Amino acid sequence: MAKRIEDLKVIENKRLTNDFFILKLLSGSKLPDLKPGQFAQVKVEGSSETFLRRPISIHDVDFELNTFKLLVQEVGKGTKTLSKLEKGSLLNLIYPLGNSFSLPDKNEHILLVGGGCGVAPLLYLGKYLKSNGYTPDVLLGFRNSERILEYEEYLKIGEVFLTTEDGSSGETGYVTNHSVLLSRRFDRVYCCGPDSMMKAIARYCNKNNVACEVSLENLMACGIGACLCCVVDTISGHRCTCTDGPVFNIKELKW
Amino acid sequence: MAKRIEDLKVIENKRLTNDFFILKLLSGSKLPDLKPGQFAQVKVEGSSETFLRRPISIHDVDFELNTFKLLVQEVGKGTKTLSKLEKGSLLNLIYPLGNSFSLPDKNEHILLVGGGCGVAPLLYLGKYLKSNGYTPDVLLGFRNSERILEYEEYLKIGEVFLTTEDGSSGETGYVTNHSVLLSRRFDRVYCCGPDSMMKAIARYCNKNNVACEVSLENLMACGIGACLCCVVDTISGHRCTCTDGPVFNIKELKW
Amino acid sequence: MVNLGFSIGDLHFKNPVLTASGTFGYGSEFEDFFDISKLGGIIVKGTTLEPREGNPYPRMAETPSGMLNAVGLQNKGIDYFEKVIYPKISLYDTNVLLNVNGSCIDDYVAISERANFLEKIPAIELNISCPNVKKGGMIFGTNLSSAREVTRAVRSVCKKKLIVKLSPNVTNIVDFARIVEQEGADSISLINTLLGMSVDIKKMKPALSTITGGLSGPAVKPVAIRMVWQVSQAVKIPVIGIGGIMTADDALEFLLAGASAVQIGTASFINPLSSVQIVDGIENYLNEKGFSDISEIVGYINRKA
Amino acid sequence: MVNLGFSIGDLHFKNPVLTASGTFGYGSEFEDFFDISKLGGIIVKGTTLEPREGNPYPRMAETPSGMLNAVGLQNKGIDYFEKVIYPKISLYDTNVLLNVNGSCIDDYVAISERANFLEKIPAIELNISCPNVKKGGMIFGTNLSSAREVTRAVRSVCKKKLIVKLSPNVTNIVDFARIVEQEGADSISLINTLLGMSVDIKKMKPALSTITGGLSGPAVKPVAIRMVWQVSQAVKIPVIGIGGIMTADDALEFLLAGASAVQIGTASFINPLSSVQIVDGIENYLNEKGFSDISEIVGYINRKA
Ligand SMILES: Cc1cc2nc3c(=O)[nH]c(=O)nc-3n(C[C@H](O)[C@H](O)[C@H](O)COP(=O)(O)OP(=O)(O)OC[C@H]3O[C@@H](n4cnc5c(N)ncnc54)[C@H](O)[C@@H]3O)c2cc1C
Ligand SMILES: Cc1cc2nc3c(=O)[nH]c(=O)nc-3n(C[C@H](O)[C@H](O)[C@H](O)COP(=O)(O)OP(=O)(O)OC[C@H]3O[C@@H](n4cnc5c(N)ncnc54)[C@H](O)[C@@H]3O)c2cc1C
Ligand SMILES: Cc1cc2nc3c(=O)[nH]c(=O)nc-3n(C[C@H](O)[C@H](O)[C@H](O)COP(=O)(O)O)c2cc1C
Ligand SMILES: Cc1cc2nc3c(=O)[nH]c(=O)nc-3n(C[C@H](O)[C@H](O)[C@H](O)COP(=O)(O)O)c2cc1C
Ligand code: FES
Ligand code: FES
Repeated sequence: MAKRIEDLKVIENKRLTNDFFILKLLSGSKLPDLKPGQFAQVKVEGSSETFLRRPISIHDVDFELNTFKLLVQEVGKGTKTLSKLEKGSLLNLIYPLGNSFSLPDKNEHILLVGGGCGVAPLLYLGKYLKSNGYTPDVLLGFRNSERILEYEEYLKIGEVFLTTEDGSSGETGYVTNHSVLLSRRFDRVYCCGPDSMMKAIARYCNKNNVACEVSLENLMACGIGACLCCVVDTISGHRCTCTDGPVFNIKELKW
Repeated sequence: MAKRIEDLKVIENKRLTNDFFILKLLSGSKLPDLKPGQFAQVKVEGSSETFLRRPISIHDVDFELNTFKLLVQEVGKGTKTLSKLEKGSLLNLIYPLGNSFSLPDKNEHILLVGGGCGVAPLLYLGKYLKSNGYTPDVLLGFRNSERILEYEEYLKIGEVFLTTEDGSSGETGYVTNHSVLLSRRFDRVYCCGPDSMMKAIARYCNKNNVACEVSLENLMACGIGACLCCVVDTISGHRCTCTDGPVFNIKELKW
Repeated sequence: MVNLGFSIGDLHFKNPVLTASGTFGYGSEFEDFFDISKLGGIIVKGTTLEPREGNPYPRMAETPSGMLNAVGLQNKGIDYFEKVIYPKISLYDTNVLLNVNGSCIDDYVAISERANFLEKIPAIELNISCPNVKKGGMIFGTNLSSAREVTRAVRSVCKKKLIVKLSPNVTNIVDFARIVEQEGADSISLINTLLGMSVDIKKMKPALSTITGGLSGPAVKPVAIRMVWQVSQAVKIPVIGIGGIMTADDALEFLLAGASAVQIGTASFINPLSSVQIVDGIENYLNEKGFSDISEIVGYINRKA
Repeated sequence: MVNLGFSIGDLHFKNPVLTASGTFGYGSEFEDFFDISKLGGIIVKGTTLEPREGNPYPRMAETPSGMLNAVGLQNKGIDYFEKVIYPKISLYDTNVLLNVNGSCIDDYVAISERANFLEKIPAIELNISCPNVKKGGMIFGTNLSSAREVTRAVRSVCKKKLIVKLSPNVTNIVDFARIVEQEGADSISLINTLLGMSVDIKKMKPALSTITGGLSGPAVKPVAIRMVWQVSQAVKIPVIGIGGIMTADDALEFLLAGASAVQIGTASFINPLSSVQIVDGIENYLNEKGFSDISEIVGYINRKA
């Protein structure tokens, strides 16, 4: 699908938690064919400290209304500026970028695993799978109950399992400690979250011979394969997270 | 008077013409003793292209309400960002800076001459003179009648004479062409405007032996005498516009 | 209609805006955004004889008005270029230039010889200024006799136009410019990146895997303009200005200072359209100022001095 | 309580934050904003034997994340300094350092001798890196034998601690650092400004009266950190880092890279409080990270390498 550069209108800026918010964007024209796992390069205007664009995943899409959402965690200067965007203002995006999660085989039992801001690409993926006839299980991990993101949305996709580090909701610990990983057998896992979490899930999948794709984060300058800054070590050498990824099969990664 | 660095609240942002606007600022504490001719160094936030502060004159002061105004012309990146400031936002200023116009002797006949954004410091000066018992004449020059700034305000100070370059209001031409310069005899002229205008007025004053002070603009980095970037050539060598000025007696200048 | 064209010897460019090596991929990355053929030229990724993996991640750090990179010439080598890239890229209706790199003089010579066979490549840019490789690169560009040797060796085999790309990490850039001109370079491009560094204070370690990297973007623009101004007065061959050009206004600063053309680098990451917008912006400026030929403004600031 | 102090030989500074010469006037300009004595030290304006008018206006241009200046050492000379400035400035409860400048070695020597009599000035900073004067300045700082000569000559008369301030406009900064260390410098400060240039495209002429000027501000920070890192590993004397430091985070990058102290320059123009806020910020960082002495983080990034 052709990449485009476009000023989108912010039609909603909703605070979810202390540090997470959702931007809902409206395109002036028909949306391109956005696939789950893809991302946008977001220009942060009016911030003297952010020179480069910021990569943010497509969180949810409404093709009828030509809107989509970004779920953003406020971690630094750029995301802070984004958090202050007012309704009606314009946001310049280059999108859609990157590859996407590959579709499962028929009848596969699927698990989506997300942690923290890693849940961002999973909502759209889940809805996409659902609309293609799958009913994935969803396993989400957060630090504590106050940091749980969009629980209700995930309930629409399938059964949702929770962990919190402090045990304030769901099972206590990390996602990899959740009992569902032992009690059920999955054919395929899609995972996005902190590196440590993805690596732990990858170990689980390798051990149990489960197909697994992860969505990587990486420092990016261009987001379109031009700068070669965003490489990840794969069995076939350095590959670009922005074009060969962000979704990688764990078998390709040197983890 | 001690300089201070302060976040002031924008309580009004009023567009006057296509490219001029007025910011009204509220201080959280008692205003310092602001003198006519002084200026502030304004920090332009959220503009990746303005690194340094921007010097802007004190345009009008209300000591009772602890407010003062800046009259700003949108000429570039910084002033453009300022023009978009919303009511309620904060603006960081270092002020008051610079010297001020010197008070006239008793019974002197005074003329204020301003052109374009050079009218900025003259309003406060006029009001100040008025409250000290003077009734200065005011001569203002603009490109055309649509660019006339705050005419009513100046009427409160004294008699107002106008020139426009295209003759759409007042006499046609530059301020130096105005007949009042021939028909009346002034003891003292205060002038602020484009360099070419101030130089022409200086010639008139020198020729007619009229005391004259001008307020200079200059590129400034610090505004407090620390960088020595803002020099002007005077008979006693390089002097700083920000501390020895911005007001200079034309006799000091090498014009 | 103003004339935007410029030439290196008998090689004509339709306008003075090229894209800088390593920042524009092979052009195809930008095809979705605009018609590449509108550019004066594109300079492809730094290419070496053998495929290279480049440096370990992290290779990038954002800095005030700029970025550091330590890509380290990752590329698939000249064979791959010839087989896979060249057929596609030679379809563009603009000048496609090869940026050649090596660890030693023999490498540079070998790859330049290979370039001779690539009919649609009218010129090569000799990169003696890459700060991100352990061998070669900037070492050639920061030592006068090495710069002379490598230019001479490549010139003796190269049948294309030869542009030499200089490193700004030197005391006297003019010395380097004069030497490569003496050795037969047809044009000089500058600047490559400034050697810089950034520290991650949270992790308490260097931001880049290689510790130091190359600084690019608007931050370096004043240094680049200064060097272009110095060099363009010292040599007779055309100078191509590079460094922090984001807008037509930036490009015009370089042209007025003496550059015959410019290259757009980091800007393409932030605004993929910047190069083509700069072409238009330069044309507008010439129209507004009443010039009919781009050459009238090249080095303009020196004319009245 | 963490210890923020550092020393050059037996000269103690209460904290590692000094203000850079030419950017802090004589301190009095900042008295309205905070208590100057809270700083580790202040380095006064570049001073010469004779009064100087500096360069013609315009002397300043804003650049992306930085500025160019071409002040050219305007100052009222050492006599005036001694009579008018010194009595006031020696009342500050912090180290006040003199930044000494000259057109030739004799000048540097003469002014250093004069400084010997100024009891309250514990150290001088030898500026061999001013890019804005026709004679002297950067010429000494970009030529190894001149750098050696002037350092040797000044060292032979100077009874104060001697800090030599290096120019970044060189191919190999380490060579200069080693030479001034050999010649007896007690400390090295770097960087002075990068030589840069800007063009006013509306007026079609250089933005500065001197055409080129000195680039400072955040734009130069990556180059400065890189040089501090290189130099601090090559010499044994303390290195003072300068260049684009706006916040405590910036200062910490320099300290982690190997600087024993830092100087705050251009930042004071934008935020007059920056220097004193940086003192607090460094203290907070040490507390958060659990260090008790600033020396524990100096050059930290090299320890694990
Ligand atoms: C393909 C992709 C998709 C992403 N999707 C999302 C998303 O949907 N929602 C979301 O909140 N975040 C997402 N991120 C991460 C997001 O890009 C960073 O959090 C953001 O760039 C930080 O910008 P900042 O200016 O706020 O932080 P900065 O001030 O630049 O940095 C703050 C901290 O964030 C780290 N950081 C900066 N950039 C990145 C980056 N590109 N990747 C990882 N860490 C970084 C820095 O090292 C630093 O520690 C994604 C990243 C990638 C590569
Ligand atoms: C003491 C003093 C008082 C001033 N008072 C006022 C005032 O009350 N109202 C007002 O509108 N303006 C005033 N100015 C001018 C104002 O500072 C500039 O217009 C402003 O800094 C331009 O900023 P910018 O980012 O919009 O323009 P830029 O994008 O920086 O530049 C646009 C154009 O303005 C010119 N310019 C930039 N800075 C200055 C400067 N400091 N002085 C003169 N020209 C400059 C540039 O050369 C350029 O041509 C004053 C200047 C001084 C020195
Ligand atoms: C990510 C990146 C990769 C680069 N790779 C190369 C290269 O392979 N060969 C080369 O000659 N220059 C390379 N450069 C330098 C650029 O071509 C250019 O000289 C430099 O970035 C300054 O221009 P800019 O500020 O417009 O980016 C690279 C620069 C960047 C940022
Ligand atoms: C306006 C100005 C004047 C300066 N004058 C001097 C000087 O007289 N002597 C000197 O050694 N350095 C001088 N410098 C250089 C600074 O001390 C400092 O080395 C440089 O600005 C880099 O630091 P910064 O980026 O924090 O400003 C001057 C810098 C500026 C901006
Ligand atoms: S971010 Fe530039 S290649 Fe991936
Ligand atoms: S602006 Fe710095 S001394 Fe006047």
